[in-house]
Amino acid sequence: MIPLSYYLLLSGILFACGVLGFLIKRNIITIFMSIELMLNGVNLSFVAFAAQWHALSGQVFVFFVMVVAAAETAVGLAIIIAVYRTRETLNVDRVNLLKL
Amino acid sequence: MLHLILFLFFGTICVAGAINLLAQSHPINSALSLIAVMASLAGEYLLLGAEFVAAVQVIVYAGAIMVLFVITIMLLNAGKEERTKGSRIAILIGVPGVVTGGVLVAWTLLHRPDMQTIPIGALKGDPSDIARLLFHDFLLPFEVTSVLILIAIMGAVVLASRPEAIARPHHSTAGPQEIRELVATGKDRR
Amino acid sequence: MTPPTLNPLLWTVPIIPLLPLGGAAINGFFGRRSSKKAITTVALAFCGLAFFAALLIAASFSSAAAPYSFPVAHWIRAGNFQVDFSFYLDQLSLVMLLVVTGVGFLIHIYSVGYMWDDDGYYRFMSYMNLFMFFMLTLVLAKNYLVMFIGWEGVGLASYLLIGFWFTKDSAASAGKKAFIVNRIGDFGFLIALFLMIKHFGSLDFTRVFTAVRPLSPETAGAGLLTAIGLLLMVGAAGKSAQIPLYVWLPDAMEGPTPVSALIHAATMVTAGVYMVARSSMIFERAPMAMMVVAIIGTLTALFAATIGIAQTDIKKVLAYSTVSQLGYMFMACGVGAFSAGIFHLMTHAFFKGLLFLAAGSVIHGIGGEQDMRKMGGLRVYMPWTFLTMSIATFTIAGFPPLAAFFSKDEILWKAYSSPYGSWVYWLLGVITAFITSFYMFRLWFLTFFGDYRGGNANDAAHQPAIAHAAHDHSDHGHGHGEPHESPWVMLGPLVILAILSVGGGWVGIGGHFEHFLAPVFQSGATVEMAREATGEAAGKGTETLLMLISVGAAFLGLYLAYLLYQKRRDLPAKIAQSLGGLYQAVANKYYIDELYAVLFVKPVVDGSTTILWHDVDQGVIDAAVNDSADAARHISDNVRHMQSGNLRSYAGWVAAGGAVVIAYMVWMGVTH
Amino acid sequence: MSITTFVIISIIKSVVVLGVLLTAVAYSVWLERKVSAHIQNRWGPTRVGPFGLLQPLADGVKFIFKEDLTQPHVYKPLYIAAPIISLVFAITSISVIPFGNWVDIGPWGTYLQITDLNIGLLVVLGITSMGVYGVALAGWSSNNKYSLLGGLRASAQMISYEVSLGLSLVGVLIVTGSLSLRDIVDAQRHMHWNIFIQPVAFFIYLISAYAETNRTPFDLPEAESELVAGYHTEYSAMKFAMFFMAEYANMVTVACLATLLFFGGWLGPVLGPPILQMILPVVWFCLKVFFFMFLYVWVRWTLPRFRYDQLMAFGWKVLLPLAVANIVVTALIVAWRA
Repeated sequence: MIPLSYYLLLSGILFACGVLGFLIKRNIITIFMSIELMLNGVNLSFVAFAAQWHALSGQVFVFFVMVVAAAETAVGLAIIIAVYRTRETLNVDRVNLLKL
Repeated sequence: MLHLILFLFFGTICVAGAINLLAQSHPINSALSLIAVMASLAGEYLLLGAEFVAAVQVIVYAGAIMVLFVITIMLLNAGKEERTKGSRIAILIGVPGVVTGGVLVAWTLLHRPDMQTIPIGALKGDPSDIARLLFHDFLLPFEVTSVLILIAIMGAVVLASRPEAIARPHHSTAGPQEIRELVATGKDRR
Repeated sequence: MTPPTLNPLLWTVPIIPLLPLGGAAINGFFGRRSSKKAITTVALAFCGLAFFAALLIAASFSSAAAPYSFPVAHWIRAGNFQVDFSFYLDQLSLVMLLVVTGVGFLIHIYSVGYMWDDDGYYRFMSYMNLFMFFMLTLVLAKNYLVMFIGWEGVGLASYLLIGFWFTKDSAASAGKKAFIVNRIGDFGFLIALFLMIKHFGSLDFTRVFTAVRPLSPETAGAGLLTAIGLLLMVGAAGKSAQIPLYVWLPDAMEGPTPVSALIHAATMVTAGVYMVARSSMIFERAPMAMMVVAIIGTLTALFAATIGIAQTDIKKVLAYSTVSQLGYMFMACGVGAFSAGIFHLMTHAFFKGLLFLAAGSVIHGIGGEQDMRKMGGLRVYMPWTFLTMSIATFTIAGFPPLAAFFSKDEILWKAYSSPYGSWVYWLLGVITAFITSFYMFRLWFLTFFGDYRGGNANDAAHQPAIAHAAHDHSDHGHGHGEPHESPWVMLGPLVILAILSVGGGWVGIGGHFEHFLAPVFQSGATVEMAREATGEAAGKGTETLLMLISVGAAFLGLYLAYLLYQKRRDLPAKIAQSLGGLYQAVANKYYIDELYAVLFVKPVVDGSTTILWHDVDQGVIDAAVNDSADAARHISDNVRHMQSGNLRSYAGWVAAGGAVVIAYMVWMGVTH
Repeated sequence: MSITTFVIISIIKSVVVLGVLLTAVAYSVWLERKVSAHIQNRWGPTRVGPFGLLQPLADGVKFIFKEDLTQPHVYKPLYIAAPIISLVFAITSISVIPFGNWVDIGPWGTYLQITDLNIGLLVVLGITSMGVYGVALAGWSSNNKYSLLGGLRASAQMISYEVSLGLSLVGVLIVTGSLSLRDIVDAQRHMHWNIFIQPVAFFIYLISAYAETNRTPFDLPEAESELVAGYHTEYSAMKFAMFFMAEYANMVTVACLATLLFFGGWLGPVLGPPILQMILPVVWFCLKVFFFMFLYVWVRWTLPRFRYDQLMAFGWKVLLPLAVANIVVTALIVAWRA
């Protein structure tokens, strides 16, 4: 018997780590991984809340999140490959032409 | 008690993996630590009773998505990331923002009086029940996501296939060339 | 309220105003490309049709059934206040209808000849038709608001036509002057309308009058009615060029002569008189206002007449005489003799139109020259013009049995006899009559007698450029300044108007005209009674006496003019010398324009320039606009750097924003 | 039963199963060598022990005593971790495999299975899917173009065929309606083996399984003729042995899965005294698994190797549509029955 808030806290930590990764990492692929990390944190909170409210739909949502994550990964990685082909770098700081 | 121990066990792996993801400079290490995070998250799901979710988490996330990451890293032969000073804002504004937000959320969570405690395996995510939900109540979203997947596949194929592979020869050289010129004009910070 | 047994012909009334409008539209839109013949056909056809329709209506008009009303459309429906777009026909409107369409049609014909060589011919015709439309709307209106439309519309047409030769500064500024001065009058008129709406809840003539009828000078409503009356009089003074708003009319002579004839002599300027007469119900119950009207009319008549003495520009003389004649009409209205006023309005339309057309013919004949000192002896060159002009001159001077004799005499008699009148009005009126006949014969002698003083065209070189140009390459070939008779298309109207000027007054014999208009003017009855009361005592004797006196005044004027400008041509200069300052004052129109310039124009202009333009517009409004634009540019110049193209910077902003949102939510959760 | 006995029994079961599995792995190597020799008309190992039965021991000793070379240019942590990952996941997947029915040992009784999860099948799939990392990381970390190519091929091929493998199982799941391997087996009583009900699914599963385990004709990752030895080119001695064992352990797992899903697991004629009744199911199970192992070897020495593009084309353009069609047909039939 542990309070639900622990799970939520864990998910929050994971999410925060994801955001931090987004902020401090330079490698596009790593940044993309941090996005996945955020998604996982959200999934955990989904499942936790499902346990709290005894609503299985919370777990079903996780599947949708996973599907979206998979699709996003496929497209995102393809984009990364295309970017690498054109810019020959994976460093986001060097991929900054889209500005005023 | 057992619950708390297991939770802490998996939780520590999770947090350690997440932090390692940030700490590691080589993407492949980050990827592996992320895999560790996902595997231990599957353990958390098991603790919450969502066994099916846990299995799918392992199969889809750890087994498929992360493999894609690893393959990409191997394909592009990504090396250690270079420590460029690209953005002060991210450090000066973003990080404090994240920290404050996280602290606030943690404070609220810990100071909530009516936060109930849950037993181990609180809600049994039986595959058949989930299937019933998924194919009865959430049928339309399910179909929509399937369409989404299809579109994503096509998009990925189009994007990743080499320009000359797609029948657009005039498109093959122009784009990269001019971008290289832009790079050559010293637009990028070094 | 239209009886079913209404003569079908009367249903053409709503059509009448639309006819000139159609002509104006066609000429205005397609005139530029169509031939002058086509333009002429259209303009004359629509205008003539209107006149024809007016004649038919007059034929089928029965005083028994009058007044008729013709609802056209709902216009404003706001709660219990409603204004409909509807027309109204009674004896008064009928008279106005006939005058406007008739004289207007003649002047249209005339202007075909006069304006033929002008480049803006189609423009001119279109404007004229437009004016006809608005004037007819004015006279046929069933309520004050529709009347106001016509009122403003004729103002617009007048502005367009005065400034017709807009490349000439004087013309353009004259147009502006007329417009602005009229705005002052409209200001009064509008406030009067608001007062009516507030207190009578309607603008419809019948409703307002039924609401006014029970009121009497003794009752509390008097103050209100006085106020309304005075405000209406302000409007009328503006439109009809009465003191103190007459200053625009002389300048309006910058327009082509047909315009002066149609708008500034025959029709538009009389709109004020018409409006006052139409509002007789209100004025009768506001004796104060009546007195003001009478005084203003009398003073204007005398004042303008004196100015007329010293003018050398032929059209200016006629303009001031117009002002003075309008003063007569207001005098009539002021003493409650509305029918007399309208009578004089009609005859004035005839002879003053004739005068202007004749003057125009003269100007046309000698190549655009307007200065009488450069004329003279023209009777040999242009006999027809001389003939008609003479008739007009004798008419306005008030020689029996010409038209103006009857109308002016009527007015003078009413001014003397009516309960509202007094012998002062009569005396000033007679003096004015004397001066009128003097300056008119002065004009007559200067123009047609003696020998031609107007050298050749080179002397006329300083004349209005456009008019000059318009006449230079005309086929009449008077480039060498040889005076010549005008074409018949111009002389025809002159002759017709001359006939009218002679016979137009006879309808007034025995008070037929007055009886015809009686149902419109309740005062008709009262004045009848007044005549029974006072008149019988004085009896025919007094009337004839007064009549003889005024005729004598006319003859005196004639003799004096003959003496000064025919026999002893050296005298005027001497007199001017001896009079000195006075003469200068009169010659310069008593410096009224300069006075106004100092009193009103200059302050307004300076204030607008310094305060409104430099301080308010440039200092506040423009500054605000420009500064805000600059601020936007500077801010965005700085904010622009947020879009560094660096993904992580964006993520940083997003994270910060998320933190703010979380903080807000937590705070809300804590406080609530 | 109390927690302690549960723990004790679990430990015993794990140890036994591990020992059995490793032995099976070792002797499947011996089996392969024998069979391939006989297919090629040779004798195969004969010296060490009767029929060379002790050959696996000799191999093990040899592996242990070989020098363990570690090239300087490899990325060390992953280079070392890779074989361990492969072996661990390969062996772990056996933990949910039931290889016998309920047995009574004195006062206690237990299922012949380390643990029975009602999502056992998914667990197996998940663990095997994790196995790909071993190969991929090995190929990448040993900084060698052959290894890299092998690793890329391996991972791509495994992912591709994992899809059709999973889909082929869906048909079975629709029929049996459970994810627990035990239930699946119980659903196949009275010779209602899924091989008869889901033949298409079976063949798809078999082919995908070969690809999953990188066996001929899908052994592209270690194609000797092209990529020296593929992802384990740089490995030697025990590390190499780990890959080796992992491969055969995977083969065993897949064989067990095939047995359980399509051939009725331990079901078979049971007769005789109780002790025999306890043994026989295990015997049946082992026989069926042995058949599959033999099939593996047989196929390996019979069929030639695919070309890589053919491999991918086959996986995506033939197997996947087939599996989907199979699912649709099965679902329709079940719905029609119900």
